[in-house]
Amino acid sequence: MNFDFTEDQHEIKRTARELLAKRSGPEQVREAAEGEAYDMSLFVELRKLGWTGIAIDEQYGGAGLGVVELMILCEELGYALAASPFLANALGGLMIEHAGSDDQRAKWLPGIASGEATATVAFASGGTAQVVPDADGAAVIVLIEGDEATLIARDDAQVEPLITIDPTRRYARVSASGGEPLPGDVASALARAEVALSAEMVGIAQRTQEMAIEYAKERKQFDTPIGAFQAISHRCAQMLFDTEGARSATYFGGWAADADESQLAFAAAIAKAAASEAALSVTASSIQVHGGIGFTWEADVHWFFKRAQLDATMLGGTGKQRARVTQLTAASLATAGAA
Amino acid sequence: MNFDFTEDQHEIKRTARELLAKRSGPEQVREAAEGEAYDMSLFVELRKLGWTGIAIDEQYGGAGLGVVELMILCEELGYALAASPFLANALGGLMIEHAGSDDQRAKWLPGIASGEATATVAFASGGTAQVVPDADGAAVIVLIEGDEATLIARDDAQVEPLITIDPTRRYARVSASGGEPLPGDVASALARAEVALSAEMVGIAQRTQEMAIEYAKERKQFDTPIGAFQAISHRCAQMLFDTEGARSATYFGGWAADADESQLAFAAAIAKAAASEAALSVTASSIQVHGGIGFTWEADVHWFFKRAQLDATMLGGTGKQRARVTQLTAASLATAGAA
Amino acid sequence: MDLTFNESESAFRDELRDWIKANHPGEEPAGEDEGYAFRRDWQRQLYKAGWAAVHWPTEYGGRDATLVEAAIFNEELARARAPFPANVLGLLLAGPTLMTWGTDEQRQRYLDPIMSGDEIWCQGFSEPEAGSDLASLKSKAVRDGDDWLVTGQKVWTSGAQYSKWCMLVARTDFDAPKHKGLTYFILDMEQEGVEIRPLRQITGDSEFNELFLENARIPAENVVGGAGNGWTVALTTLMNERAGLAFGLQVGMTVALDELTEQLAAAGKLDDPMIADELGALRIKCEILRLTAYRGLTATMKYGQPGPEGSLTKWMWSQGNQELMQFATKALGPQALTGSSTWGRAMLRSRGNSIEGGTTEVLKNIIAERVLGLPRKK
Amino acid sequence: MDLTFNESESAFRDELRDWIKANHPGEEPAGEDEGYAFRRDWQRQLYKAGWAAVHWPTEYGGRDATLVEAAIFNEELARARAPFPANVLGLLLAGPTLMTWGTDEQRQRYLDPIMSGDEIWCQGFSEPEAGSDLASLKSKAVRDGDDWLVTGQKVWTSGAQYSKWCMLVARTDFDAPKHKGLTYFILDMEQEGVEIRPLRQITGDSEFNELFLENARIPAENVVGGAGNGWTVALTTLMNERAGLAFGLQVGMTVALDELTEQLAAAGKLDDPMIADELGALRIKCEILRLTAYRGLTATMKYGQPGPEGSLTKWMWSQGNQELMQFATKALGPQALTGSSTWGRAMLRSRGNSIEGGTTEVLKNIIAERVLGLPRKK
Repeated sequence: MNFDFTEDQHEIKRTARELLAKRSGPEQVREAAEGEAYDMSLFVELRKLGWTGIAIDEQYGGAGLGVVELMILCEELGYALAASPFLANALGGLMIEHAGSDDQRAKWLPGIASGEATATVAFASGGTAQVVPDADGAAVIVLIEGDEATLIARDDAQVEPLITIDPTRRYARVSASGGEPLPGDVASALARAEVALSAEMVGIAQRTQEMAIEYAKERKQFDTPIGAFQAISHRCAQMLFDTEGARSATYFGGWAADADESQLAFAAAIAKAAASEAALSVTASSIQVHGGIGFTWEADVHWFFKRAQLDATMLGGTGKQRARVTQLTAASLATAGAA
Repeated sequence: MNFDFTEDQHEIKRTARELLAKRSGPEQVREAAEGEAYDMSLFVELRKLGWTGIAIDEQYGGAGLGVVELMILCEELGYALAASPFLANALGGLMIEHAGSDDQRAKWLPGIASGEATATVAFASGGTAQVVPDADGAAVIVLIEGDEATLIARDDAQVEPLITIDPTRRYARVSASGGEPLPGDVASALARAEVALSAEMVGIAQRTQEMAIEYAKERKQFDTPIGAFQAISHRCAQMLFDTEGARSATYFGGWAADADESQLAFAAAIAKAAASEAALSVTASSIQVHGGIGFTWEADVHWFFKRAQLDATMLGGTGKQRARVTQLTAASLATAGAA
Repeated sequence: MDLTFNESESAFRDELRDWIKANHPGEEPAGEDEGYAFRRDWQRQLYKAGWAAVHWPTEYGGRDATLVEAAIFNEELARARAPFPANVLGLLLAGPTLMTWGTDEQRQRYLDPIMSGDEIWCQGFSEPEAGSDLASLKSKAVRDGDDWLVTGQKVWTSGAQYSKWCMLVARTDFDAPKHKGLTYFILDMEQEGVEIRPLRQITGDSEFNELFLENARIPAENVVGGAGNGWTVALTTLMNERAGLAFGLQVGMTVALDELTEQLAAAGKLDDPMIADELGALRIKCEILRLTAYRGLTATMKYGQPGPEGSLTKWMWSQGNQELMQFATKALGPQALTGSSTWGRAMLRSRGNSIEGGTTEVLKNIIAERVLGLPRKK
Repeated sequence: MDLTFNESESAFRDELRDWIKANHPGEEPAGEDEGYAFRRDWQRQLYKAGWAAVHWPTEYGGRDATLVEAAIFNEELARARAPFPANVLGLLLAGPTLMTWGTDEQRQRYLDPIMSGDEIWCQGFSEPEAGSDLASLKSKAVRDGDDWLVTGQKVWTSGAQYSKWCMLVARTDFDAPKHKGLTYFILDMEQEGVEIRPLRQITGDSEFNELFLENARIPAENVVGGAGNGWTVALTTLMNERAGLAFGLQVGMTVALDELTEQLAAAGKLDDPMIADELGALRIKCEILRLTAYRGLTATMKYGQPGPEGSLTKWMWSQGNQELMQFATKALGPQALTGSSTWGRAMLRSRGNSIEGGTTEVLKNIIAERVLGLPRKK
């Protein structure tokens, strides 16, 4: 039992934190958001560092590391609120690597690993996915409908760029008919994607928690730092509670993806539910701690709040995850009882 | 528009508060609870004062006042946590008066009004109601199953007294087959009963809120009255929020019962939902404010907490009420849209 | 207890309803300036028909409406989806404050243009360093002959760019304790010493502004309620803010919830028990807000002040409205967060509800100390 | 990262599991005294097989178990529904405190009887006036020749009626500041100056007692960690309380949640989407508690202390367990509140979770100040 990263994994985390502090600081995020366009040189840098292929098999040009390493990067990218198509590409890559055929892998994974021909994934209904991250710039789009997933080349899909409340990321509506089914285990590929997405939300929660605490130490009202008032300090403690809980669940998901497939469905469901709720509540709470300032465009906390809103809806909301958790535990208790 | 009691109604409230402070103080409640038996002299006194018949038509020996006056008494009885079969009798009386036939009314209401032959009511499933207040001492029991209500003479029912976590009231399991259907408008009679029950819970919330505030002013920790800490003072503010909200809804229900039947179903549903939630949360919160003391048998707050638990489940829980509120509003919006 | 409107209240409502029907200006045009001009025209129309300031005494051109009638006014406007008058701060705050504290000359001079919308008012209370702690404000006014010269910075000044006058509180005595030494002024916005910068919110809109004052000049006769009495006068304004605005906000929440219910019904989502449950919970909160607001009105009319429930409506509204908007964007699906929906922006806007007009934390302090009598924080 | 047990952990678990299977004492008898005697016998059985104090160093008769193995011990006991040993406070608190602060003579004298259950220990920290504010305790100890004489009152002393020894903190220096001037004693409970009165809880049970001390005599050699050092020594006990108990509690919550899920499944209620939803939410909280507890163990083993997550488990557990019990009584219907069900009583008991062992309010203060570095309340 060792619920901690390896030294190599810690090193990945440190490196990512340092790099992103320089390359995706508040000014850069703001510039991308206000310009409603990515700083593509950042993405190029991530590609060159091999981040885009971190969890992709070496035979396809990836680094061959696991979901845990990908999760570490996603958390740091969320912490930095990096404006890039990294996450969507990673999620699409997980779908194709873990549910695709050999041919599909061979065709698409090299581009995903290098970041030169990116992927994305979304839930669809009747062939249409309403809000898909980074679909317009993608080479390949995976649409999940019910238990099936379909792979669609960008050119075979209708992609209609959208304005959303989250200008730190590009979104589009995607419609397609046809496409190739992914023949493999869609559920387990999706679970990996949920874990990576959860990690981004853990990073978002962590960062906005830190912003709130920092502000609460500095801002004075009634001649006292507001962090000395329990209304504020207990709210900050609640942020820690939510963030750390989501982190525990997400890391469990990462581990299960790499080491114990039998627990993956359960772990991914609790990760997605906990991380969504944490990101939503911590970002909202952080705005409240910032008071009037937090409600202004000039403060940075709203970008995180907005990203959290979109992330939480991606790949199914909390309600779906809770129902799934109950199903899975009831089944496992019934099995244990029968044994 | 006048959202306040009449002078007569205020007078009923004042009288009830004063009388119950003397006749149902903390010691008397404790004695009844620990002895698991009512102080029947209290009930006799309430009967003599005509409280049992307050909302029953004069032709049956009642005072012929409305649900508002009954509600006022129920709130005060909840505030005092009076140990008596008053509430169950009143709820049963509302069912028979508003959904019974003339014969049923003539047969049962005089005994209910005088308190000499009391009634009760509960939800049943397959002819059995699991937890019925004051069934053992009742003369007549109304069982509601689906949209139907059946009237059963005590002697025709199997009544099995129960121990519950609330020793301030007597409960029993009731089974019966047959009985006479109540031919009238069961839903609107039930709505009146829900309002009266809600009023008891408003009284419970009010009293435990006051207990918490009083304790928070006196108890010192870290050389400061604990009520000066926001963790406590904001919790007390939340109690006011919950209690006053439940009161607004319950009074609306009382008014609708007496003056505007068209709003009664809606008003009763919000009253029951809000009063249940308020009673549950305020009593739990009051225990927390009292700290270790609040967890002891010697403090009085737990009697209220326990009563609230049983009250909240009576006549259907919050989930049912919320669903009903949505149904009713959707229907009324559809009608308004069509008009 | 009578939760229906009495005869005169009904008559008031019917007359108003008929008038709005006949005079409804249609939908507000896009664009901030266009919208403002539209609401200003609408106010002029209300003014001509005697509807602009129903809650004002007849001697000042109002209808001497009761609190209930004033509530009806807001309800009817909201239900008809008619705009609110442009000079809302003048009508609800500046006017009543001048009626209480102003000189005869001030009333004579300012009230009618407030009502007609000829002169718009804004409010200069908050400062960057004095948010919840209003009494610690730092803007200073010094005497210069018969005038005062004010220097400092204000924030959250809505409508400043359209305003002729500002209700300004500044420090005039630096030796007095915090709450003393403040003075309430009427500041002419049309002068060199006043600079207005729009303050962008997280929605991208700029409802508010920052105000930079540098030796802005105020003649001595523009002091309201006497020098050094600014804290007390400002409290009058704030009390009016809480009482007057709550009712309109409640109606706004009802209208939004009705709309959401209709949209979910149309999408066939009311059969989902989880959605029906959450929607029911929100409806209950919304009704409780409405009922509690009416209880507060009755108490104020009968006893001169609201009961404990009166302190709760702002909090009920801000919490309920935030939950409503968060639920709406969840229940309607991610499309609600796109530009083709108004819900996403409304949800963002709602984050300000628990901050603007007194943070929920400060409201709870006030309730704990003034309503519940708990000891003051040390 | 490896969330499975490694080879030696697995071996530990398998050996323990086999042993419990072979030696399970069956169901605990009704009646408080009977139950206690039963758990004391069970402890003797564990002791003889070397399982009583797995987390103690081998030199004191333990197995030098790692934190993970100690967690496994609690998990396996709970999963097998075997009782916990009677002398839990001796094993988890008194023993480790003596190992850190005790003299060689004290360790020699006290540790083995703690492990065997021959001598039961209780804890005398809390006082009626000093609940969350432990440092303000008023019990006083004065010198009387070579002895100390203690007078005062303690509360929340569980197991006092069965105890030979009490970990007692009393004030020995009245001129020193609040946190100084306390001394940690080993008090012999079998003497005239000690009176025990059962303290009844809202469940009707008496898990706890009040302790009335009047010139209770303590020989000087029974001071632990030196006179005036009581606050520091007591913190060791409290740290052990938080770390040691959290794991057992987490397992208890899982067991209860499994039971509830099975009962609801048997009643066909899992098809109700509302119930499935709330049950899922509770399971998520329960799993997060388990995972966070393990994260804390790993951090403690690797870095000597838990990370920020280590401060959260008591809070997570108390909140989760209260929600679980409230939900259980709601979902199972009113029968769950009757004497024929154990859920009603468990729900009542759970109200104490957010108070015992540090109120949630105090925990949040500690987190805010020590973990987040926020300024201390004034």
